Amino acid sequence: MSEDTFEEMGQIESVTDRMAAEALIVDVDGYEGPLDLLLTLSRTQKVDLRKISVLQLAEQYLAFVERAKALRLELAADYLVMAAWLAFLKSRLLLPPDPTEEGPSGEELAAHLAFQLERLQAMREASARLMGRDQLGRDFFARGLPEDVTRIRRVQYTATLLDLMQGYARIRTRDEFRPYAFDREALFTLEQALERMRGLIGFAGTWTDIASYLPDGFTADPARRRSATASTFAAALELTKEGKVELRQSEVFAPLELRRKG
Amino acid sequence: MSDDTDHPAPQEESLFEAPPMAEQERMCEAILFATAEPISAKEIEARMPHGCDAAEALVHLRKRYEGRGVHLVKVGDAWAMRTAPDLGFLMQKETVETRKLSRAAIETLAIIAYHQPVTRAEIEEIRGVSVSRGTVDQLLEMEWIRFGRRKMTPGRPVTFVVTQHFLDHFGLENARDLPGLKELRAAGLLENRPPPGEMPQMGEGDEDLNEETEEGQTELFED
Amino acid sequence: MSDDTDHPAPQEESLFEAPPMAEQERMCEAILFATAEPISAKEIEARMPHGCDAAEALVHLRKRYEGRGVHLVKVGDAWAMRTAPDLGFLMQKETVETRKLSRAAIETLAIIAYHQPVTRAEIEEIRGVSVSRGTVDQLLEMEWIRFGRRKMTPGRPVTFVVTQHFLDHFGLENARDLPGLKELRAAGLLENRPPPGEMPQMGEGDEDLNEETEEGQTELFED
Repeated sequence: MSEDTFEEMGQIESVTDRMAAEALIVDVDGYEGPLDLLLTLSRTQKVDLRKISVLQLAEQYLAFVERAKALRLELAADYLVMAAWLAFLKSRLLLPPDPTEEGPSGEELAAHLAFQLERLQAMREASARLMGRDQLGRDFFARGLPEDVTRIRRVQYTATLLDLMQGYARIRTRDEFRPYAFDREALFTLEQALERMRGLIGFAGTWTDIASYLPDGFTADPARRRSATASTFAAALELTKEGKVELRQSEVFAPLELRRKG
Repeated sequence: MSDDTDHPAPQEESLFEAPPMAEQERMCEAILFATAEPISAKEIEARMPHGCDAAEALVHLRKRYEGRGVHLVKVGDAWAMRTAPDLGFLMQKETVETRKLSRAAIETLAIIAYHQPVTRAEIEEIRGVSVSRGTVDQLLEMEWIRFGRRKMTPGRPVTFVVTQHFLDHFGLENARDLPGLKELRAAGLLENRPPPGEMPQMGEGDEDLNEETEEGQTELFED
Repeated sequence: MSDDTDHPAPQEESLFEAPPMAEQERMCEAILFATAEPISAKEIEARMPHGCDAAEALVHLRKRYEGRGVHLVKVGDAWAMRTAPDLGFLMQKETVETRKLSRAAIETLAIIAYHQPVTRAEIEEIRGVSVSRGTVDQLLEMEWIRFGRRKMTPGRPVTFVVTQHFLDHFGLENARDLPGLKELRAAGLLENRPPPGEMPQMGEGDEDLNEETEEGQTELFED
């Protein structure tokens, strides 16, 4: 019925044109940005994208934006940015080049826009070709009945000669065997220092030399004193970091002084 | 017992000679039939007896399946058995309904495939719009794309590349086999031409997103 | 649609001639490969173009796969492709995990090595605890120990000795090469300081040794 009407009117051409024009406006949200819109508009020129008239395209785009405005359609900001830029490009293309002006010429800008459109078009075609390929699970298929690979875990036990000798020594010395280690008697560990200082800082209301925090028995022997000093210093830094104490030093190599905070 | 260890390796090798090539071919065939996912020659060889040459056996096997209902295809550096594409019409029952990809996702995928390794900014420059996070996530989730190396440009942006899974899905042996790749390259359409000054930059809105994804991804990079 | 039922079959057959048998074989092959379950000849035929004879094609296909890595097998009245049974070993992936021997096993082994030939009762006496059967079995299984001669004592108990395999593993020519305790200490490998209060059992030779090590350590420490 409706087909008949069209034929009778003999105006198919103008109807489709009109519908296309409306579609452009109504579907403004259907465009994926100004470049997509430009590409669609370029099709009306019906020429190779390499020979496209960017000037004509700019005019088409600006006309489109005008129409959209007339219809009070909300246009996203990037469409308006593109419109402004195309207006600028149009003026550059129309006016004779100004030799004093810096930056790329209107022709260069137009050429790049044409390149962008051609590249986008090429990617669209490529994606169509890609999706048109035979696809796994649609045109060709993987094994429907895969077999599981059973994993066999074999445990292999091992030991070294040292294990063996240590094992024997352990028995012969009734379990009191330890691998070689440093004598730790001359050591005052960080943990020990922290524990000791945590107990003492409660009394440190005034600035006190951290040397006074060395434990008894760790001051005479140089090795022991060195270890205790290092640990106490590290512990003082740790407590400072925790915000429990303050540290100060009046000059290089002067005694470090510590005070309870707050 | 003690004899074995006293003698050097050569004797051991002769004791365990590699099976004849026809037998190696059978073994590859069995392994490939058993697995649905592509499997590398190296992995196949690891499961075969000592001294086997999976790569050679696979060449023979591929030939044997030429023109058959099932083919041996190469997917990246892996191999898989797949039904011949011309027989797809018999398989309606096996067809798995794939999620319909949006136009944005398809285009993004194509751009990654043809321009890889490509940054998000480059994809946006080509499409002229910002790439939504969901699109990239969807492609990552489908395992069609993955993160590639960071680009040695300011900000060291991450790049995207297509996966073996992608190649498998589209029946490509190699990303170089993408349809029309040569022509596009010859036409200069795969070049990354910077826009001359004073051009509006496309799809800039996603700076924060880039930063977000950048963290924690380093581990994903090979090398 | 309605046309089909109006016209008799003969005409239809001439319109849609069945594909050649080789092609039918290909079709069966692809269907069998892709289906997740065994499938009957009837079902296969239902998916093939009109006029095909799946039963015959399957006979050809079965023959084609004879002796291959994959067989066409009949499962009830359905068909399926299966890897050849003799290649089942390829469907296994063996991983070897190395673990340290338990302390009990090491000690038992050490006693056997140092005291061989030694009976279970003697091992227990030296260790001060009973030796579990599992420990001995494990060492036997590893072929690090074996049964020696029976002891000429009441009950004629079996003894254990270490094997050649054991010597090989530990790089020893002879069990007598095992270093004695003194040597171990002299080599500085062992420290021998018991925790306080457990000195009584110590051998005499240990005292001076302690002093020795102590001196050495102090030096090290001061630098």
